[in-house]
Amino acid sequence: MTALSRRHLGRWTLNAAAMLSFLYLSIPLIFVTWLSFYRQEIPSYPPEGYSLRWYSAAIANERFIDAFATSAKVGILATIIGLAVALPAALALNRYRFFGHAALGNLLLMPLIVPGIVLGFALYVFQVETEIATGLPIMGSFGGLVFGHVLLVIPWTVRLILASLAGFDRTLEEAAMNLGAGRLTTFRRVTMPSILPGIVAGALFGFVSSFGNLEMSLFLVAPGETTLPIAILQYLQWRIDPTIAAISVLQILIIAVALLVTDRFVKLSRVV
Amino acid sequence: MTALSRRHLGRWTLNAAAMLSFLYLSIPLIFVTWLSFYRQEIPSYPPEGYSLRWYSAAIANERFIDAFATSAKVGILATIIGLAVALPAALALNRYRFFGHAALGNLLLMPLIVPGIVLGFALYVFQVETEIATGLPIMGSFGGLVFGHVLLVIPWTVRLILASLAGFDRTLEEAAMNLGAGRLTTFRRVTMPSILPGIVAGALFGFVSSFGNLEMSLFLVAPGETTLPIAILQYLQWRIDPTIAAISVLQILIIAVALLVTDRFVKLSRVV
Amino acid sequence: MAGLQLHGLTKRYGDFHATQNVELDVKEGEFLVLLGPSGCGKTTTLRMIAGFVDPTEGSIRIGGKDVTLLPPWKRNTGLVFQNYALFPHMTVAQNVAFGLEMRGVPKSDIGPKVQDALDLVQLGHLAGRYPRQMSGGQQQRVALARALVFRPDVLLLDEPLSNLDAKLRHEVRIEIRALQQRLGITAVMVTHDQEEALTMADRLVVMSDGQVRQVGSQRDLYERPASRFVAGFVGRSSFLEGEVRDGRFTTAGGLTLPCDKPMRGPAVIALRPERMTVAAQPHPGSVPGEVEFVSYMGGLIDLHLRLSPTDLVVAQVSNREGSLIPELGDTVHVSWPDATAFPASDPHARGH
Amino acid sequence: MAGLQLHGLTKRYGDFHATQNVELDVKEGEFLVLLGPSGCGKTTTLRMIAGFVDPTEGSIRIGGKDVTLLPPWKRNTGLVFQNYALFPHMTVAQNVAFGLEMRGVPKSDIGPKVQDALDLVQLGHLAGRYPRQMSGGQQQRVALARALVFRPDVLLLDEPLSNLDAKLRHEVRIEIRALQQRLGITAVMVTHDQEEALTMADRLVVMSDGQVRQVGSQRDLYERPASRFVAGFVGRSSFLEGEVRDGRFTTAGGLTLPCDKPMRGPAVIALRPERMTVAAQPHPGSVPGEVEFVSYMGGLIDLHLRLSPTDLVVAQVSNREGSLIPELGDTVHVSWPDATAFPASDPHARGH
Repeated sequence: MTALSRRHLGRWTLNAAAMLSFLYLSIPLIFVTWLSFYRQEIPSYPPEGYSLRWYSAAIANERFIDAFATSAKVGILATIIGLAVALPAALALNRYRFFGHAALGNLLLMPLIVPGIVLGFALYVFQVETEIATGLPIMGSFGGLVFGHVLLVIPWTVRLILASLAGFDRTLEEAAMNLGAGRLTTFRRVTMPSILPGIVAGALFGFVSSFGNLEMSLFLVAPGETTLPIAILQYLQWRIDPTIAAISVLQILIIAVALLVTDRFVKLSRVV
Repeated sequence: MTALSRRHLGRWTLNAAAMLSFLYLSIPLIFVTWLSFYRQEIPSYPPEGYSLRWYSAAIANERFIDAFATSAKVGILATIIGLAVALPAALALNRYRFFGHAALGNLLLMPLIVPGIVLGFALYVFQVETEIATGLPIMGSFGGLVFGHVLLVIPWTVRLILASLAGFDRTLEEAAMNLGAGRLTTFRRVTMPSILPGIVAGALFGFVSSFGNLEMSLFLVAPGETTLPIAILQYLQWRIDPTIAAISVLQILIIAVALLVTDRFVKLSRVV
Repeated sequence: MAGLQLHGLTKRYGDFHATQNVELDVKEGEFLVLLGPSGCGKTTTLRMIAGFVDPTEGSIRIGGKDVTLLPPWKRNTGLVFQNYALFPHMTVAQNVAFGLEMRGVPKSDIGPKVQDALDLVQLGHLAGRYPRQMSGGQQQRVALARALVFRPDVLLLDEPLSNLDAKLRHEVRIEIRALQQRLGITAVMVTHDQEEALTMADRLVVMSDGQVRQVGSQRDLYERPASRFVAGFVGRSSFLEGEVRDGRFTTAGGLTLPCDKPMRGPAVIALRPERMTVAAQPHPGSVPGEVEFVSYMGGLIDLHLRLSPTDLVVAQVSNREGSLIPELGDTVHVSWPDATAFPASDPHARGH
Repeated sequence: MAGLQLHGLTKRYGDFHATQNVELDVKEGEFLVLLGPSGCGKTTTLRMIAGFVDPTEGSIRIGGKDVTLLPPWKRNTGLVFQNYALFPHMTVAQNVAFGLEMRGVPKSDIGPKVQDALDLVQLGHLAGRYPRQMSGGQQQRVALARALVFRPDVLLLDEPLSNLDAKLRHEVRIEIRALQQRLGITAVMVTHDQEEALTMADRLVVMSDGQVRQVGSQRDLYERPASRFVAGFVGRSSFLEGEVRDGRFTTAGGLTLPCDKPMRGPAVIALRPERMTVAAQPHPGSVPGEVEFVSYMGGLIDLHLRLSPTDLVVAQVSNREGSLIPELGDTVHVSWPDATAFPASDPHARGH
């Protein structure tokens, strides 16, 4: 075997592994998409034919529409509050060393690391105790739900803003000040445009992780009001038909479009 | 106001924001820990006294012990399989440009982006259809559960190995070859030690996200066998007492220790 | 355009003095260069002038006005950064316009002023480009245009050439110098590259350990270095170490030279390679030496000459037709005009 | 130790020739330097010798043995990388031992050999350090020790000094050269820095656009540049552009000089700044010029002289006592010895 063919062998082995993981990751998406176009109700093989009826069923289902609206509202509010906290926090973490600096850095990984059910239960306990202690109606309130979801948004936003701050050259701020810009103008005209990719990506990922969250919402929603993941779970307890597949495909599509649009303005691969 | 005091004002505002987000993130952890030491059964305020009884109850509960063992087994197996696929895939992604390169990059974000319930349902559909088509007993099998969890591990491992490969200077490989090392020796002696941080961090995060997963397991576990998150959910449907708080604290402690130990050898902040 | 005065400028970080009692008076239209090794305090001094570092003590006056307590954006200085620090999300024209916008110049005036500034650095045709689409040399010129467009009182240059390759560096330093002279602007440059400093400055300030060691023209520093440190840092020097006693200088290697300096005890003699005379035959005042290394540098040749087991000097000879080009191992005879002798104890002690 | 022969070495990437038909014969113990601007193919050539790039055509022989098809680890070359490429997770001693381990040297022999190699570069006392704990200059020496410890047939140096600061670069190049001469090892170095190349090489190879333009000693390249490109790239040159007709050279600016070269038509004359004679008074063959820029460089002064509206030359004069130091705006008279003239059409055309 020559040096050349040996080099090619290594290349093919590695590429095959990449393709395998590609397949692995896309298989569930392929199958759920396939099922959503089935004509029959029972997921059997081979399918009896194809139709769009489950998409109509999904869109016509008022419970799903309401749940979708609730999830979107919670996600947007949580993202806005999360950004308002995360932006100055990320700036502080990037610029100053203070007491608890390292602890905060580790805490940022917490919602990625602590099992969702533990996090949900912990938040539930906090809200119960606060309600008992203060007498305020927190449990099952919309505000309580949003408060919980902010917890999911903060780590994404802080981490992604931090990542773009790490690539930001602070002499640019000095240049702006030297040219006559005060602190706020400098932030608005120079710092902000440079870290916008991180802010956008953080908001996007924060929103998506709030939107898709099941475990925390399970503990915090009021009996009447449900988020989309809970609505899906409830539907599945009752019956399994391709409606859920159609709902899933729609969600994946919306998220994918959001990702692609964001990626046009902000190279996600640079910050995530 | 002088320039100096103005500078300090900005600094204090930012640090206060950082402290606020610190508090925000740690509040649930503080409350769940507090509850776990309550003497009484009902989470009321103020507590009647403190004891370790719920820790004894948690450790004595055989369902939790079994579920813990199942979660650990699934997590370890999924991590090993995930690493075996991810390492060559990451090398291929880092070194070669091929058809589908960008698609694979985006697909890696999928399990972070697609709501867990959608992912679980999609996997469920895949396994049902495969079982119908092949007649093999896949649904509810241990193998089927591990297969699903590998999906959670791959993105973490590939992404973190990719991150450490990005910081790896490939001229080091050329130096090794120039000094007489063949391809495999070069990988073992030079490449591997340099990307070990990414491998360890990827395995850790992959394992943890498998260990804490609820949504996917909900669809895939057999009726008799449960993972820890499912056991917790089932327990909570029956009664709410501080046992779950104790279980939660134990889990958080185990994960925190794993993080700190890993951090001693591998600076997580560099790769995550 | 204005003069610049630094008075007793000191910056302390805990026990560490970044600069210590720096006194400088830069005249209107003068090009002053701060020269020194890294960590000598030259950059801290520049950053205090720009307002990024608050002095612990002392004052800064620009055009007669005390600016010590003003924030950077209220001082009218134009700073060219080492890495250029161009705003990546703005075009070249927007970068240059930034300083004018901040000064509230009417929109209709900004366009022509930006164009003039870009024409000045010969980049008028690239106004619409983004910095990343330009070469290092072009970015450097944009940074210069951006710092000049609003007619700053003082132009500050922080190692402005260190990111350019050698060939370009030669060209750009001539361009910057010519531009500064044409505009008659007061300029302060920081550099660790003595060739750059010597080429560009009206007057040089040599610093080390936060202190000003010597201020003067190129000729002052080269002909009359104030201390052994300056002799070694500005221009090249070979040093012979030994002792002065009874009008003679004796090195550890046994070399004995006449020395009529008013000093005694351990001393160091500094020799300039370009001032050495090398000949094949002994001549008045010459010392024999063996050629240890020959380094051909275009029109000039460096000879490393071993005068005794411990005494090594470098002599530069020109490579013209007919000049002597010794080979490795040859013995040659070298002499030099009156050289400065410094006390050996302190690198900053005054020489004779 | 062994010689190295490159025969018709060509590397094509699609339509692009990274190197084209490179022929070189490096003698045993010779220090050969490949010099050229970036992208000229010098690094590709070095990487083909080391085995990291497969040549499209041609062959490489080391010590008489054809190694063209061998992978890098089966060629006995020692490569010093531009960024040093020290293994960060190994100590200095482990780094240096790596090449010996790979060659199956018994464990008991490795220790002493590593120590010898580190002593050679004066780092014997730092064997236990990690690369990140060392300065750039020290890392550079470790890289050298690592490449030399297993007695390679050829030492390859890829811009080994480009990450060091100017002062250190001067020292290290003398050290490397001395070490190479002491060990008598065959060496090939790549650089874009002509001063470095001129100081270190036994023989130089000037490349551009993947082709060898001239091979020769420092003196060959300086005195007899083969083309306008070489005259501009090796040493400094001022160029006068014009036309040769009837034994006269006339520039666009109206300057007329005698020219007895056997050529006609558009031509370029290359002048070395160090070969110019500058005087206050007219002298035989002299041309008047106005001093446009004076650049003081220690013992030497560069004068930019405007001979006509379009003709500018640089003359270097020495700054000794008694020499003429003109001021800006003075008119001086400059002459030069017989200069080489090149056809204007092609920068690689042979001159006369």
